[in-house]
Amino acid sequence: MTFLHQYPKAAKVAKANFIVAFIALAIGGLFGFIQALHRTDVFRGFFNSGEYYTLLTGHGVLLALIFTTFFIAGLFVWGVTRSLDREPENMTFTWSWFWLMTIGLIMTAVTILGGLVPDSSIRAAVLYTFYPPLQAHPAFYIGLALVIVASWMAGADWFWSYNKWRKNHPDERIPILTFMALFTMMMWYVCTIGVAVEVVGLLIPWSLGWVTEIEPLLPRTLFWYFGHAVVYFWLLPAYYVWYAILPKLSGGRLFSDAMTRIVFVIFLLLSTPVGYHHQYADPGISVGFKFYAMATTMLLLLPSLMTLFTVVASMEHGARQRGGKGYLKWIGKLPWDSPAFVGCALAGIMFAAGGFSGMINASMNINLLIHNTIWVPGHFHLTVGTAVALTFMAISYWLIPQLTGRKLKFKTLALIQPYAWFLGMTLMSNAMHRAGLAGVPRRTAEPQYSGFEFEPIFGTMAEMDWQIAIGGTILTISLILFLWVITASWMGGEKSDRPVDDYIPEPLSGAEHTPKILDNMKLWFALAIILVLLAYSFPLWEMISDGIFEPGALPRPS
Amino acid sequence: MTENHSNSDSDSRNSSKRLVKILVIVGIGIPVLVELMTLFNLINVQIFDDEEVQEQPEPVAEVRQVTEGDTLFRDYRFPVTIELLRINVSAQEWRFELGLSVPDSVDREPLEIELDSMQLNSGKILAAGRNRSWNIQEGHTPPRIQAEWELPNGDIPGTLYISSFQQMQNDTASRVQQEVPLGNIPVRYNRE
Amino acid sequence: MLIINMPDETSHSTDANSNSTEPAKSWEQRNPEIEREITIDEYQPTGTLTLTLLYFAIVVLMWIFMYFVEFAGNAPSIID
Amino acid sequence: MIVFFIATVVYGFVAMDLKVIGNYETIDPQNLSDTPFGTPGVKEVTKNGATEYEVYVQTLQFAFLPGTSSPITVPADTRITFYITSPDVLHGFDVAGTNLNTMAIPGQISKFTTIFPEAREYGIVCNEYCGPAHHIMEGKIEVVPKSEFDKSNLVE
Repeated sequence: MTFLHQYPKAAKVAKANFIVAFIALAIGGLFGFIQALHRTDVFRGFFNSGEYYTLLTGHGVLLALIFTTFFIAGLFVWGVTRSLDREPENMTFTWSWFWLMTIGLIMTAVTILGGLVPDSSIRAAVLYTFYPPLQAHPAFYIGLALVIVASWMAGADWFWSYNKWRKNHPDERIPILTFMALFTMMMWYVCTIGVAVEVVGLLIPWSLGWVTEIEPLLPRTLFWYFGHAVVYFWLLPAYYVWYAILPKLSGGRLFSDAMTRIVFVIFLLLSTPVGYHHQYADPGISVGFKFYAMATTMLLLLPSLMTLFTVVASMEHGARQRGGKGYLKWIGKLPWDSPAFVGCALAGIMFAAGGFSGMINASMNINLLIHNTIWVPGHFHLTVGTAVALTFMAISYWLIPQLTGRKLKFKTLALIQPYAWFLGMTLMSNAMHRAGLAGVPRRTAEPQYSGFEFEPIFGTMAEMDWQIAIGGTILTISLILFLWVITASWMGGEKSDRPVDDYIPEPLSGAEHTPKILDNMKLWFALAIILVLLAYSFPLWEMISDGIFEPGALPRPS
Repeated sequence: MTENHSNSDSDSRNSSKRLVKILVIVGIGIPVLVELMTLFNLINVQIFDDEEVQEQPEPVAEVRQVTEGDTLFRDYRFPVTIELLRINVSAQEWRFELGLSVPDSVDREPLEIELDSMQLNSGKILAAGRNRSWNIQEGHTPPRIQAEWELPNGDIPGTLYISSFQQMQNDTASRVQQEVPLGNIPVRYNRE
Repeated sequence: MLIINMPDETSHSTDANSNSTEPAKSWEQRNPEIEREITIDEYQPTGTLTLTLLYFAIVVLMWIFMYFVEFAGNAPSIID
Repeated sequence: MIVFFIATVVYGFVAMDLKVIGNYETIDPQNLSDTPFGTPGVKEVTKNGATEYEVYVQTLQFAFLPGTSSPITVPADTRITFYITSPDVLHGFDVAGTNLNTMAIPGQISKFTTIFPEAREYGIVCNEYCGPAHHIMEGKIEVVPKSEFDKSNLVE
């Protein structure tokens, strides 16, 4: 018996979410490949430099917002259903959030792709940060709003299941797979308030022409209120996999249930009041607020370092159970021939590296060295582009068989895929970081200027361009391998009652050793709100006290 | 893998072991090497090579690029001056504007100027299209020639091919073509 | 009590009538790739500690380099 | 470790003069002509008895004014205060290869002070996406030795 047979309704929902996620991944990945060749001047024949920004918007929105959100929805449907042992409460409701989210996605995608149609008036080349006064077609904003509202409904669905479960199990601890999902969603509720107010309250009326002027700093601030917490919305599901499934894939057990819960509580509390660290170079925000954001951001290192320890300790436990010895020799005993394990482990290593460049980004003044340079995409291709995306891909090798009842095909290709991703990403991101130190900007079609040349610390610009292009090509090959393996297994894999060993062993140190207060969701949610109010109420008031749309700027088409 | 209970013979087991070895060496070894080289180079350049002034290689002598105010057909009887060179961006359009002026002496002799084609930075060639030829004759002379092209959004002209049919010094009429490598073209947003 | 996938486990168990929340055999005992089971009391994550300290050392050294050499030596800077 | 990181940042901020910009003043982006940004360029001021310079820059789609069609010329080893704002959309003002890096936001004024240690040319890059020709938006700063600084190009 596998998940598909036990929970056929939930399996169908999870599969639908994964299909959308993988289509978004395929298109977004293709755009990324074209960009890698375009901006490095290796090949510019696909699109011209104006259309580059349409592709860039598509790459960002499809991967960072659509692929992640749909994959996370599928993953949580799987986890919540399984750990509570209940199908979703009401399938009409469940399918309605799925379809609402899909409609929103289609509206947004159509406005973006409209930019590639000659003479089209439907455009949305505003990048995934959509800073006004650059203005996109109203359907772009409405679609985004629908995606967010639908994701709220998805969260409500899981809380609904949890409440029903609680009635039958009044004294039990929240199962850890549900605990992590619910805390991630609470964090999501807190942080999406910002972008919802921005999109619904400011941008939709403005893009429809009901108001003409907009104050650019306010929406930008509201965006970043959401914009950094959203990275934790991507990251926490990766942590979810690392805590819940990776220990078992390594041959061991989760080291500590208590650590896991503490980490998720801290993320709920601190993810949102850090947004100003994206605005260190902005005028109109006092240094004091920037400093506060730096302090909270740095505190967020703590749960990530705790995760590093707990997850590595769980893997080490597995390695030692498999016969590993010594201080470091045990690493060789890990299952380096299992695609799901290798993907998660390499993603974790990349995250450790990305953590370092993240510390630079987060530190108020050194941030100016690399602010808005290609160092920043170099950083987040390590974190969201690998730690998250590679984990999602890897765990698909383990989840898809459970959801389809079919065995994985082409295991050799599946095994090559994460190694190829790791290699490609190292090459690409290494060169991006180095180019960023030389001052090469991000978000540009042609980083070559006529009046001056960049001076890299060592190496040459041409060499870095080639490294980015080669890395991007290897990544594309890896992506094709992934999509091929998944499609082939999904359509033609051998049917089996038990295509994978899907048993998850209990933690070494279980929930009985975990303080009960960690399960008190109301308490932590309230504290999270208070911290947000502390961080944001005063500066936001400062911005809107002279009028919400003042000082106003006129819209510019994208 | 744990789910793999197959009784695979030792051959395939060995070959899969070899594959993992290769993957680890290529997939993890090369990345580690790249990072170590980066670290070494960074520290080497910043800490040990501080006094060394990097000799910038002489830029390769570039073709002189033509900008506003420059003169075409300089060695001929009727030089043509570029008076306007800009790209106007508006809501849906990306419009290249070119303005040329000819000397007053054209009054006495006929002059023909033709814009042949244009190569964009993306590599595309735009043919001249309609109304790209001016016959400037005695009497009704526009002192200034203005032409506009609608370009694909985001593309910038790189080279202009322009020809002039004019009286040469020895009183024969002849067609001369000039290839004009365009330098920085200002791009401005234009609010209608 | 934390129950993860208990229905799956019991259904898979050879003893179908077993109602116990713990499987008859632990996961480790059923898994052919696992040589020995290690309990919480005998497990010392020394390797993890080694790796973590190594990582910390690298990060701190890189930080000092980035901050005081790359950044502070990159004048002009915003001084006011 | 976390404390150490924050401590280095504070040390750099306080002891090594590595600052970031803060809140200055707001401005009506549709009406810059009545402000000092109406005549953008380099101005001479006297502060605490010393000669300093102020530079008013507009960032627009797709040029720095001044900076793009003519370089911003300033003397070395002198305090220079930049005032930057945008009449249209968000832009970046990054002096390539240095720590001078700030956003230009319509309605806000970015103000920072710096000293250029040597006479040389610097490139200015717009590092925030500002429209379909974003990649051609560049400018130049020409730093000349203090003794050779020509004051005839200053604006009032």
